[in-house]
Amino acid sequence: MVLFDLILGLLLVVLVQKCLSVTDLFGAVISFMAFGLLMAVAWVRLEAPDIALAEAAIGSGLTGALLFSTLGRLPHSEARQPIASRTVGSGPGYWLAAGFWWVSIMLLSVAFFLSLLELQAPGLGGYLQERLSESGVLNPVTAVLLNFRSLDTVMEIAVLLLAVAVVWSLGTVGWPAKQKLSLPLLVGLVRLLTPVFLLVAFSLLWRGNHAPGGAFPSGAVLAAASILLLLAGKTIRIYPLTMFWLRWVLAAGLLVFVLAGMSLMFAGYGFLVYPEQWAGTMILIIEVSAGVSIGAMLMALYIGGEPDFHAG
Amino acid sequence: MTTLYLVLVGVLMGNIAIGLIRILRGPTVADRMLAAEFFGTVTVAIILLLAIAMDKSVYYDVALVFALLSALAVVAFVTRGWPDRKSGEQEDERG
Amino acid sequence: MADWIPVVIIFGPLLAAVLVFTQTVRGVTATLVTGGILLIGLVALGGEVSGQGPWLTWQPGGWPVPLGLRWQADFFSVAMLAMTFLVAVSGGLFAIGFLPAAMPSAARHFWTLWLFTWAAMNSLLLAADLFNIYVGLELMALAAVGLISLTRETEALQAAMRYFLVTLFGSMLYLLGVALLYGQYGMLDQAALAAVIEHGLANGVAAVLMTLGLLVKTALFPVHFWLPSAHGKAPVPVSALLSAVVVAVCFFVMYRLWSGLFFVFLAERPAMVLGAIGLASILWGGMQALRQQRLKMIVAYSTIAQFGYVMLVFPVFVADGAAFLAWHGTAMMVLAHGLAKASLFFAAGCLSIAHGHDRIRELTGGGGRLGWVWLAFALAAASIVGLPPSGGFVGKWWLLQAAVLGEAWFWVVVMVLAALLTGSYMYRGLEAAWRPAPPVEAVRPVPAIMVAVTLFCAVGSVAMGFLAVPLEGFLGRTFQPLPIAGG
Amino acid sequence: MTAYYLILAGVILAMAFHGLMTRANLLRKLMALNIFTSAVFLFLVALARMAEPLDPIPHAMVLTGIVVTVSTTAVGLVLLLKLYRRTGSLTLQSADDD
Amino acid sequence: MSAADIAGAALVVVGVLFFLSGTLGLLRFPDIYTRIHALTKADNLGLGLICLGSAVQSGSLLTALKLLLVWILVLLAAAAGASLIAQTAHERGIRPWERQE
Repeated sequence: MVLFDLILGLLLVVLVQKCLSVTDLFGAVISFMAFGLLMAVAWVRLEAPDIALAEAAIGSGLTGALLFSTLGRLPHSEARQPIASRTVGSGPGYWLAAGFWWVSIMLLSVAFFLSLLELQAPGLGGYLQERLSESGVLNPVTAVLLNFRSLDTVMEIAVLLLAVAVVWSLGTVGWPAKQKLSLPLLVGLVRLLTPVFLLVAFSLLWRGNHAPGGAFPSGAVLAAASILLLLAGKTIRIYPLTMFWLRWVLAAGLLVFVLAGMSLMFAGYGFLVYPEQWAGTMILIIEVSAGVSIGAMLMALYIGGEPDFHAG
Repeated sequence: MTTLYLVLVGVLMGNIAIGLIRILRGPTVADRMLAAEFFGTVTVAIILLLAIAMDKSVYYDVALVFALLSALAVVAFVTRGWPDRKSGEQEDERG
Repeated sequence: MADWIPVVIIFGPLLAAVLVFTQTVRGVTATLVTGGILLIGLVALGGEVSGQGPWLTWQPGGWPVPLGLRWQADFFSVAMLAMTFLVAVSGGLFAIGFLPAAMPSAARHFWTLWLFTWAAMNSLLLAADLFNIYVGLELMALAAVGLISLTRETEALQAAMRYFLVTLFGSMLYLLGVALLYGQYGMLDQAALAAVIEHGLANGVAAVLMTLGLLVKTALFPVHFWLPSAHGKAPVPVSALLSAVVVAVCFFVMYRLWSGLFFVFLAERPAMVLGAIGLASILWGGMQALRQQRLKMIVAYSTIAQFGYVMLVFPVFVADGAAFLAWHGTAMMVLAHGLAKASLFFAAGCLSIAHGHDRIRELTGGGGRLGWVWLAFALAAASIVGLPPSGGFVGKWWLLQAAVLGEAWFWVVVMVLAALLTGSYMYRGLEAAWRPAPPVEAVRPVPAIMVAVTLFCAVGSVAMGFLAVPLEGFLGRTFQPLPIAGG
Repeated sequence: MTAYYLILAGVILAMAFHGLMTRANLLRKLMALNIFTSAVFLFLVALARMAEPLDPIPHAMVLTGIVVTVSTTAVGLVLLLKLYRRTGSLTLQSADDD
Repeated sequence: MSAADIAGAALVVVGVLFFLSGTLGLLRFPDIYTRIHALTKADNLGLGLICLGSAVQSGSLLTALKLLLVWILVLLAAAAGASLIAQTAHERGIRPWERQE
């Protein structure tokens, strides 16, 4: 097992070094995606199946597609570009500041590595095992995400919705995007794969309560399915009415979560305090709505702008 | 038994290291993409072997999601990621 | 305790933002309605805090601390929530007049991002869990990036990109520190950790990393370069919110850490380092402000200088003088600075609408409505510099008293020097007011609501000086050890 | 033995920090920031594995972090494209406060 | 070490060997079209045998079917990807390698 760790660690370090220093931008992006893949292997090695699922769906799938659509719009991404930035300043002031910075960072990193020896890592695993039965779900990570620390998940879905709002504020995108080259094979492939995508997405969503899965990997797989449909040119035409529904689907996950929490508060249990007998079903409802709206939000992030249906 | 699988995983990781050379040397962008697709498949294989070595059947689902997503990366590259100089770059969005 | 108060304060603006995003409610009405609801929540919170002792805690999700999360509020957080409320509502009112004049195209997206920022700030002011603070910092940072890049001009986009990279790096440093602490004690709650933490290398490195991350976000000396361009180039109500409150909330989080979790480490050496950072920020911010040609850039650099001044509280507190006085001075100064800074940016906005630019050399004197704008600018500048009747003076005076009592003479000299420096660059902005009034047709009319809001914030900042005695009583028990959470 | 992963995370942190500071290209800076984030998450999950029994709290934290990171990266990429459309370059000119 | 284990292990070892051939092909072949051939070998047979080996080894039918699905999906992705890349490469004017006499 030690040999495996060493090789994995070496490969990760080499990929990071390649990603940051290979002259060609495209090679850097590919090294970054390979780094994502190997990180998923590291999550599997460290027995974190939920994170491996999320990394697989979001890390290598979605981030890769995002990077490619960005690179596609930068024509000279293959050209050799200067790597290091030219030194900004000159004269004693700059070197004094640079020297001060260099020394302080070295000290901090040495202290950081020394402090690693002290960490006892007590962890809350045992404490959580006792209370898991009261949480209404069997999978400990889902229990933490949706019951014990549910406030973090609410704010995280808010971050995702805010990211969509910021991307939409930055500009509009012609919809549906004109397809540059016709690929009949791609349409066939997509027709075959889409049912499997939907099957896997909803199976991940359903078993989130008792096994690794849940709202985030299933949302990411849904987003991947819709991106494939978009790339194959199979996109629906958007009218003002669909735009209205699109905004509500995007906001559904956050709204359901917050309104459920508030209704519990008004019912007297307290904000986001699930009563014992309904905990399972409420968590399932929240997870399904969150999964679907996360899929829609990640798709909106991939499109990279507010769909402008006048252009269609 | 698990040591055999771990040795095999080590060999597969060696494949990734060799594949890395193609990323650096690959003259065209498509070669680099081939190497990336190769990494995807090798990762699925590594996760399968780890699933056997650590005998946890949950990792088969991770491999399944990886297999699904490897198609997305290639398609995204071919349709959007390949910078195309001849036909120029249409302005498909109004900033 | 009333469980609904923090829920209303945090999820009020969040739900309003979602409603504005789904276009069911117009932005302006959503902001005003949220303001009304939050006013009720704040009054109730103030009553509860003054009624039931310094610390209030709530547990969303109902689980005891090491497993669940906790909200906490004391006097300082109530005062900060009130200041955030004032700046957010006045910024909203200002935007009603400013948006159609300056950037009609982006008005559609402004309100969603504005309400998201407000929700993020409120959640940070009430959060007691270290990881919850991380998610709150990310929410606030992303909303601020959206607000800065709203005008889509090249300068604004570059400022937004620079801010994006720097502030996310700061959040990551903060998260690394939190990971170290979790690795050491397996807990994420401030109070629970404060009871257990003791000297050690891992805790020291965690303290340095978390403080460095927050320093990056408060834009103090070593890592300040992003702020002038971000605050200077952003639309006016945005730079008012960013300078007055977003930076203050980051300082508030650092204040929470150093007065609770890392209070054990607040010995001689770390306090001196923090004081040195403050001193360097004062000097650098002041020098740069003297060189600026544009009014908004002067006001942006003064933010760096003022928060450098506020950092002086750590060495003064360690100098075993009147410790409580130092904390009250800091709290008062941050509050007064918030309102005054908002008013300065609003005034700069009115002037840039009137003249079409804000280069000091070509600004004209106060005539007609511009007279009121310059009056507000003068009042706010007085509060920033710390002239006697204003809130800023009371904060700085208390800090100076604490320094004198603690015989920290070096820091007394520094404070006096800082006051002089602030006075000089504020006057540079002000001297344009004495120029002759402009011919009527040369100046575009400034909407009345903008002038009213500018004046309101300036008067508010000065009025805090007159309310010093009751506020001192209200803040009196600010500095209490954190509540030992149950469970 | 998982303590080895803490050291690995530290090495990747150092490399990502160096890359973030020295690379001028904005896309590389974004990737360096993502690698820095992945290293912090590796640090957290290694801690989770070192604890006896396996501690799922860092797993939930990292899951939240991954979603936050993908949303910030998406915003960063759109901002980068807008900047490229306006200035034609992928680097930030030095702060030109006039 | 039951028979299934040994059979599974043998299949997996052969699978890994095919991966090796795929890597060498990816490295040694002169142009993109030939490299695609090498790559699909690694995908179809390499992964196929590993899936088969682990299916035999795991013993439960559900896992075997899931592994079959994994294999089919990777096959689909590799085949479609290979022809897509080849087609677009051809359109982009990448000429196949000829042996210079």
